[in-house]
Amino acid sequence: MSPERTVEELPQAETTTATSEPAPLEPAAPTLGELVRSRVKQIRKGDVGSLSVYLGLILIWIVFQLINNRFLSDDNVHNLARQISYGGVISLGVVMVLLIGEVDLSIGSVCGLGAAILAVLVQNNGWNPFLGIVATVAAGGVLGALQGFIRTRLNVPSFIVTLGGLLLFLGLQLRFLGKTGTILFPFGGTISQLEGRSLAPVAGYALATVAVVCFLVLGLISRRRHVRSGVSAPPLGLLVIQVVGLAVVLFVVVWELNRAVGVPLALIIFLVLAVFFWVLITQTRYGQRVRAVGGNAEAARRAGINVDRIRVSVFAISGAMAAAGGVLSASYVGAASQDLGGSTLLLYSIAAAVIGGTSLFGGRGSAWSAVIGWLVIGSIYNGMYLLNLVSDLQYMVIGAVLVAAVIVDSISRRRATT
Amino acid sequence: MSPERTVEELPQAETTTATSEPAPLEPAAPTLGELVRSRVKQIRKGDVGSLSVYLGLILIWIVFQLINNRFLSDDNVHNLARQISYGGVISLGVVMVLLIGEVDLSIGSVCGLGAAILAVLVQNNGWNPFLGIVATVAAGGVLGALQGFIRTRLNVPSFIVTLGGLLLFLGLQLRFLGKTGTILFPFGGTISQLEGRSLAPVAGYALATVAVVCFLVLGLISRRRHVRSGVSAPPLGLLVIQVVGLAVVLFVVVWELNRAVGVPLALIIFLVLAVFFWVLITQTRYGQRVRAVGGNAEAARRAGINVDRIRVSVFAISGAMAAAGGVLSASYVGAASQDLGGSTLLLYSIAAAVIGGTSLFGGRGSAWSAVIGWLVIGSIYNGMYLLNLVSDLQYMVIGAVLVAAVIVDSISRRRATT
Amino acid sequence: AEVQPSRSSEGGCTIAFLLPENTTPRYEAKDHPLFLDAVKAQDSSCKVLYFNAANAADKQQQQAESALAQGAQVLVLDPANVNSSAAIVQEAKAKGVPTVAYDRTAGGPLAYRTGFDNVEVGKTQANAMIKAMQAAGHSSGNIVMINGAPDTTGAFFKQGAHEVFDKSGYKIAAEYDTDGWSPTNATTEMTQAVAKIGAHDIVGVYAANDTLAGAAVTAMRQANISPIPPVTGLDATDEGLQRIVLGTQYMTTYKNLKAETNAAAKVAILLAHGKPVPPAPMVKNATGDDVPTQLLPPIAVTVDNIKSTVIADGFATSAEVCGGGAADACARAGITG
Amino acid sequence: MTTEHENGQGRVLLSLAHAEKSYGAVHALQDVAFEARAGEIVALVGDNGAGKSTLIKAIAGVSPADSAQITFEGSPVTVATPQDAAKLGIATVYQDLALCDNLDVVANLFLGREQLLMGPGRTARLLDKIDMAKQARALLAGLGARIPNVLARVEDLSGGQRQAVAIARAILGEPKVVLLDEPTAALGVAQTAQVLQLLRRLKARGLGVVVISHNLADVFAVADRICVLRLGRNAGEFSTSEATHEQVVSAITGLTSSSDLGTGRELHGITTGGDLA
Amino acid sequence: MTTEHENGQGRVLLSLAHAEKSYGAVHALQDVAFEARAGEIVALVGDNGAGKSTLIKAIAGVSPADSAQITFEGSPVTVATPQDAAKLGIATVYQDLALCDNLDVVANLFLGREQLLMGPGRTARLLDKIDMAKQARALLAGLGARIPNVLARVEDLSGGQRQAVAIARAILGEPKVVLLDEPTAALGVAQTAQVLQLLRRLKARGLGVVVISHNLADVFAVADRICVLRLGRNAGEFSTSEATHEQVVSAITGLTSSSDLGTGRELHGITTGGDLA
Ligand SMILES: Nc1ncnc2c1ncn2[C@@H]1O[C@H](COP(=O)(O)OP(=O)(O)OP(=O)(O)O)[C@@H](O)[C@H]1O
Ligand SMILES: Nc1ncnc2c1ncn2[C@@H]1O[C@H](COP(=O)(O)OP(=O)(O)OP(=O)(O)O)[C@@H](O)[C@H]1O
Ligand SMILES: [Mg+2]
Ligand SMILES: [Mg+2]
Repeated sequence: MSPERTVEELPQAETTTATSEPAPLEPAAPTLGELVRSRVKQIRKGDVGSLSVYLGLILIWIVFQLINNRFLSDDNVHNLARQISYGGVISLGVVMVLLIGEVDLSIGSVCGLGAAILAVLVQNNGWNPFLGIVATVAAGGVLGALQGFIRTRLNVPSFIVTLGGLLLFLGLQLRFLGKTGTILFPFGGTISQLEGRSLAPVAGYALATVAVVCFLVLGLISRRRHVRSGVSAPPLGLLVIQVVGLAVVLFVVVWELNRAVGVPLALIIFLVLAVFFWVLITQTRYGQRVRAVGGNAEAARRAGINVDRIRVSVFAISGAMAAAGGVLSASYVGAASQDLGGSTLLLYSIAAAVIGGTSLFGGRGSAWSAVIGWLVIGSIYNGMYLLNLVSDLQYMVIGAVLVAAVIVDSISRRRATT
Repeated sequence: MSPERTVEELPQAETTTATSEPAPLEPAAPTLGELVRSRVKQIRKGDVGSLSVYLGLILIWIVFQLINNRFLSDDNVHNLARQISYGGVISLGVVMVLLIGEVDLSIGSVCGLGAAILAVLVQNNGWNPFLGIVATVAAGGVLGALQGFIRTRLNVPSFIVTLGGLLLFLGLQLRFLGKTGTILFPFGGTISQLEGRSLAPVAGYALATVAVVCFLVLGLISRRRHVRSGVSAPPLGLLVIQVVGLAVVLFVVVWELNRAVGVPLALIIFLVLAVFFWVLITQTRYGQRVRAVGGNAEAARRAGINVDRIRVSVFAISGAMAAAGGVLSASYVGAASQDLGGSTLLLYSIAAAVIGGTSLFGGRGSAWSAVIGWLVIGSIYNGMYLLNLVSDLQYMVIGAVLVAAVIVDSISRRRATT
Repeated sequence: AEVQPSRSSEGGCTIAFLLPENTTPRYEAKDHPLFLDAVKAQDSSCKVLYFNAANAADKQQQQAESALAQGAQVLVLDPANVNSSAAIVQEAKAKGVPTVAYDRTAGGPLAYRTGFDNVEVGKTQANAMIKAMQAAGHSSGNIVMINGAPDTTGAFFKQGAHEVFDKSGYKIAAEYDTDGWSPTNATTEMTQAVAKIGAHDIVGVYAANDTLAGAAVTAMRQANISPIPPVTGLDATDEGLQRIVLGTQYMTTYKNLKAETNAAAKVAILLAHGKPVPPAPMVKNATGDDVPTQLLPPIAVTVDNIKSTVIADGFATSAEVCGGGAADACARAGITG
Repeated sequence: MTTEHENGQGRVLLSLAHAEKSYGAVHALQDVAFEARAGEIVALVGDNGAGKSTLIKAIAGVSPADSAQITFEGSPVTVATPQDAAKLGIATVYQDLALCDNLDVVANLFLGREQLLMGPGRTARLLDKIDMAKQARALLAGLGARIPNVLARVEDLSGGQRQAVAIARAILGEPKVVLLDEPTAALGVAQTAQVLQLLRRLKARGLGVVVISHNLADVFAVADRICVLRLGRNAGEFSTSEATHEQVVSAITGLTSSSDLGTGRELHGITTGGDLA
Repeated sequence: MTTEHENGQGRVLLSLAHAEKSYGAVHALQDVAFEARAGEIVALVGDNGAGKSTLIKAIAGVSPADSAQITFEGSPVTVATPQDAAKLGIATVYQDLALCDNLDVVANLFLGREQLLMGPGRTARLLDKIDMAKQARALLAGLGARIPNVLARVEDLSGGQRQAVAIARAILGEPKVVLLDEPTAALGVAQTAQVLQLLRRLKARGLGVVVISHNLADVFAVADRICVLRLGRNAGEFSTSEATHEQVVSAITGLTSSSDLGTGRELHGITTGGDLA
């Protein structure tokens, strides 16, 4: 009896296979067409934000423009840019939290508390505004980290910890704002001028140019490294299309905003942060580990990743972004008030990320989902104001349009796959 | 070469094993001690609600009673019973939704809308109150089913669908309530007398007796079936302990409430529904399938379960329970008003289920978590109002106590395992 | 920008009417239609852009921006947040659009203000309540305060009421701020106040408006308190007036909204046409700007003067007040028949 | 043991032709044909990624083929959902087992065909947990599975215990055709033998049995017929009694003669990869 | 192939004594002792639920034993977390693979020891995706794994492809001891052979190799020593060159002599279970 024989004979046969018929480890460098197809497929899986939610967005724009032709006017686009920016910044933090499969209900409160802290520091205690902003964002980060700490060390569900945070920080916000409930940032002061300050038209174009050139150069460098390493590079055609597409979008947006007053600082902050988070999530070690924790926390732990540290850091980021959103919204309203950052902002900030394609269950999401998601929500809201509806109709229309926009997305996805 | 030999020889060896040394398929009938230990372990896993959250609850009670000795007075316990009941009914629906791993943000709005529908039917259109209640609950079920339908058919994340629902139903609520924003249920009418109506003292004791006897009889029947089937039955001692425990709790509660006005109908409705859902989830085919969908939807699908139908039905249940909660809260306030059922009620209804041990990620949860969770939240709120704190402190204390209660739970769990 | 809000090029005028919230019935039920009527009556060529901020300051700011983008020539603003409204006023001014503060005051360089003195409203309520308590033979005892939302006018009412109560000899045994003016919360607040103080030891209840008063009354009736101690209110809602007739609420505070909307519409139309506003006394607002201010007096309404105030003004009809089982009581009070 | 031939053995129960399936760029099944006969064990073998699981899932209705002609007991059918397959009498053990980790062993075994109490309990759709537990014990004992407690949650079981549960699940429903995707991969020696024995019994009862395995020894031990897939295509079919081990290996790997053997570099990635030198 | 003996072969690398572990009522490890030596392949065998995976997880720090004395290279150590194990140079292939389904193959391979770009990219902790992809290709080719695209997500891979990724992951980090829990369970014939070959190479390089397998043929083919667990206890240790197949089977099943064989009812559950009659 020698059962092991069977096995013994096989190795040679098989190792030969590996040489004589090389395993198709990587197909030959894909063509442009193939790449576009597979990217589209990937996007559809909710990876880089849903492609077809753009369809819903464009539909919303067309409908509102038909109803009121001021909708796409330069002034209103300028308004829209400012209106989505503070929520957008908050949603960037939400994307990170959702990536690790957790939830942060405190962001609305941290936003409001951030505004209050800024007001107390700058208005009541005469701090330098920029120092105040840094301190506020740092405070947000600390509060977030604290919640993350409780979440991980005491193993309390994040829903409960951050619900507690929501209430606690709301209380602090009220307390900081004192009896009057509001601290004003004087009109014309640094803070109230911050988010609405617009770039000079030339500066806007210059910035867009820099962005496009950076993208092109980095793309070329990556190509060269691919080629050098013998790893099949994406086709040059794709890069060209991407660069041209980016350039067209950026310049049209800048042109439209320049027709009003110029590109508002709020939008620039939001977009720069979005790019930062995109790089963080997709290109850095940290981002990869964050996604790993969201995908399979146990596997990440077994791979030697300090899962708790990742979680705490993500909650810190979420808190910091919420506080940053608070700074921007305080600047937008010109005051820190009790009603800043409530449950509506909370729900919309999460909804934006989800609409943009980030999964609520961890591991899948993109920084762009914050941008596209807030474009959808912001456009619906902004368009609603052009309709002058009474409250009840307002709610109904927003709810219906929201669901409709996501259904358009879902249906177009289904059509493409069947 | 006959590699199959090796395998061929084994069967006999092994089948023998199965006889000569029977596989320990089921350990001998467990003793009472073993059972208690394993039940404790199971409970700790968040299955039947967290045992040690009771610890947190008792702590809360002690603290509030020390601060204000009216806290555990008969009148205030009566208040508490009524204050937790409408939210509790809503949370029962939440438990079902969480069990299948979804979320329903519309419950707050459906609650408010339910009150509005009831008011329109009964006050404005003169319907029979009980017919009106049935119609309201049915309407809630239809709205929930509709959302479930969109969720499953169009594959839109439930967060977005139900956020849309939240807004849409809020709009409908405002619309139904008309310009004045409130429709009163005249004091002394059927609706406003409903939830606060108290059972006669004797009836309260009678009800408690019936409950205990039912529990005992069913327990004995189950034991007999175990014995007949040759399946090891839980020890008789356990049943005795359970029956005595249940009897003590029920009679103390009834006695305390009878010292006030009697057991309020709201509490009876809530507890009867909780028992109903407990049976539904743990003892019926439907409940088992619901848990299967939450545990592994793909496995459930492969087992031939109509996953979509389960999902739609669960959303319908959630909607119906939210509307039922709306009926109770309308009765509590004596009016259907615009503020009934907002985002606070939404967050607390979900939080209660989570505090009670239901997982946000599907598959694990119990109807009792709604009861214990609302006891925690309701006690905090009730105590806060007795302390009469200003708003900002109120929020801070509630947030802190909430987190502290859950941390007590978590720490006691950890101590027990290490 | 292609379409600047141009003052004279269009024939008509565009007025933006920005209201703060939708929980209190008065705004969408009374202010909105009354203002539309007033504008229509005074200059039918004017278009009104209507907004409701649902209690959110940033939302109101977005609405104001939207109004400006739609070419509004004047903003009539009832601020969601009294203090932070300065940003809206300033942004509008920067675009050459004047702002009229309506009902509540606002910050920033306002062109005009019409409304009520809200601290005075609180004093009116408190004084009326003390009068009733004394009439019932209680010159001291426990009172409960159910205030409105602290970040709205509720703060001013509370301030005014406290100025009276604090030196009155009554003990404020329980006091709550009610976020969002929520009657649901108010019900629980009153329930807990009863649990705290005891059902028979409450001599009066200050409720900041009629909605809260209704909730307080419900809670007391469910606790089997009888007779109901004096309860205050505001806004002269139909339900409130009915309770006054039935005797479960002592008073409500009546703001003559018709007069208020008429005044606001008049000023807005003048400003929209680039004409000067009528003279009014200058008052400094929170940001220190001098604002021509026209304040109307609040009126305490009890069962004795319902007929001569709200009904006489056409603010409510006797049919509305006396519906739903209040007919007999109305007849007894001399409101009908 | 002897193979009996009774009730219509050899009759084609299930056949599949021209099956096609793509996952994006990966063409997982290309014009695949396959047959299962009553009273016969057919083994489906092939390299990793050859498309075996894809084929099984297509037959089971879990992820239907892009196109395929399926006939069952002679008549053409469509199998678009797992319910369709269940109605036809096709039961499947999946490679990923497809168990609900949060439920206990009994619940997993009876999922989708739960037993109800008699009398009023049936009307209320109450589960007969006691009877199911009893049956579950007997069933698992028959597979020689070492499962300490049938009320344990599946997530607490060892790999082999889980696999035993999945197999027991499949044979519970009185199927006509059983598909098993690597059913013994995680099983112990004894349990494997027991499962192979089970397959023979199923065959003897006239069922069609399809089994995927990488263990050629097992395959030769139980199968009557071997069907080979390679890179998503049919790559040969053998009768176990006639074929040799080597022929099957050749078909799996795509090397047609044994003269190619024994020349290649060994493990070239290991010897050349810098990290592993 | 010949086994070379160089750098300190036979030296005890890792030893574990008096290991205890309970899951509630289940006593999964009871006073278990175990050793891994440099340049030696030791097989860990036992029935389903015998505690093999539990033992591996205890050594890997994934779920530490309730109590145990572990020594590594002669000095006592505590392994409380996976990081501890990684620092000592212990790499593990888990039975459930422990891969992140949402990440691509490259990311999974390098998880926890990602390679960074040079220069400013390193400061910014940017990943060197291109280089990692290149290495991944080489590594997987060396295992003969058939993975169409190293940038595919792991969730889209077949069972065997996933297992190949898990194995590649373990050998990437230059470990001193490799623990493999049923590494070939889902692998094809060719890939299995390749992995067995890999184990021999690891041994030749002086690593300690611990492999769990239910396939005694494979075990006898590669292992130097066989360590048997039964019901959570040590149940014998054999040198492969001296032991017979039957002895090992006896140890696994707990039947000490072969005279017990061949008498029992076959598959009593199947023959008695009503549903299966
Ligand atoms: N959901 C999916 N998405 C994309 N590709 C897939 C998917 N499922 C399988 N594939 C691919 O299809 C091919 C066939 O996979 P399949 O699972 O059928 O292989 P298999 O023969 O069962 O292999 P193994 O023996 O390893 O289990 C593989 O290349 C695999 O990567
Ligand atoms: N997390 C857990 N909770 C409770 N019991 C567990 C847990 N993990 C394992 N067990 C039990 O411990 C025992 C040993 O399990 P283990 O996974 O070590 O077995 P194994 O030898 O690896 O078996 P297999 O060959 O089937 O993989 C089994 O009875 C199992 O049911
Ligand atoms: Mg497979
Ligand atoms: Mg194992």
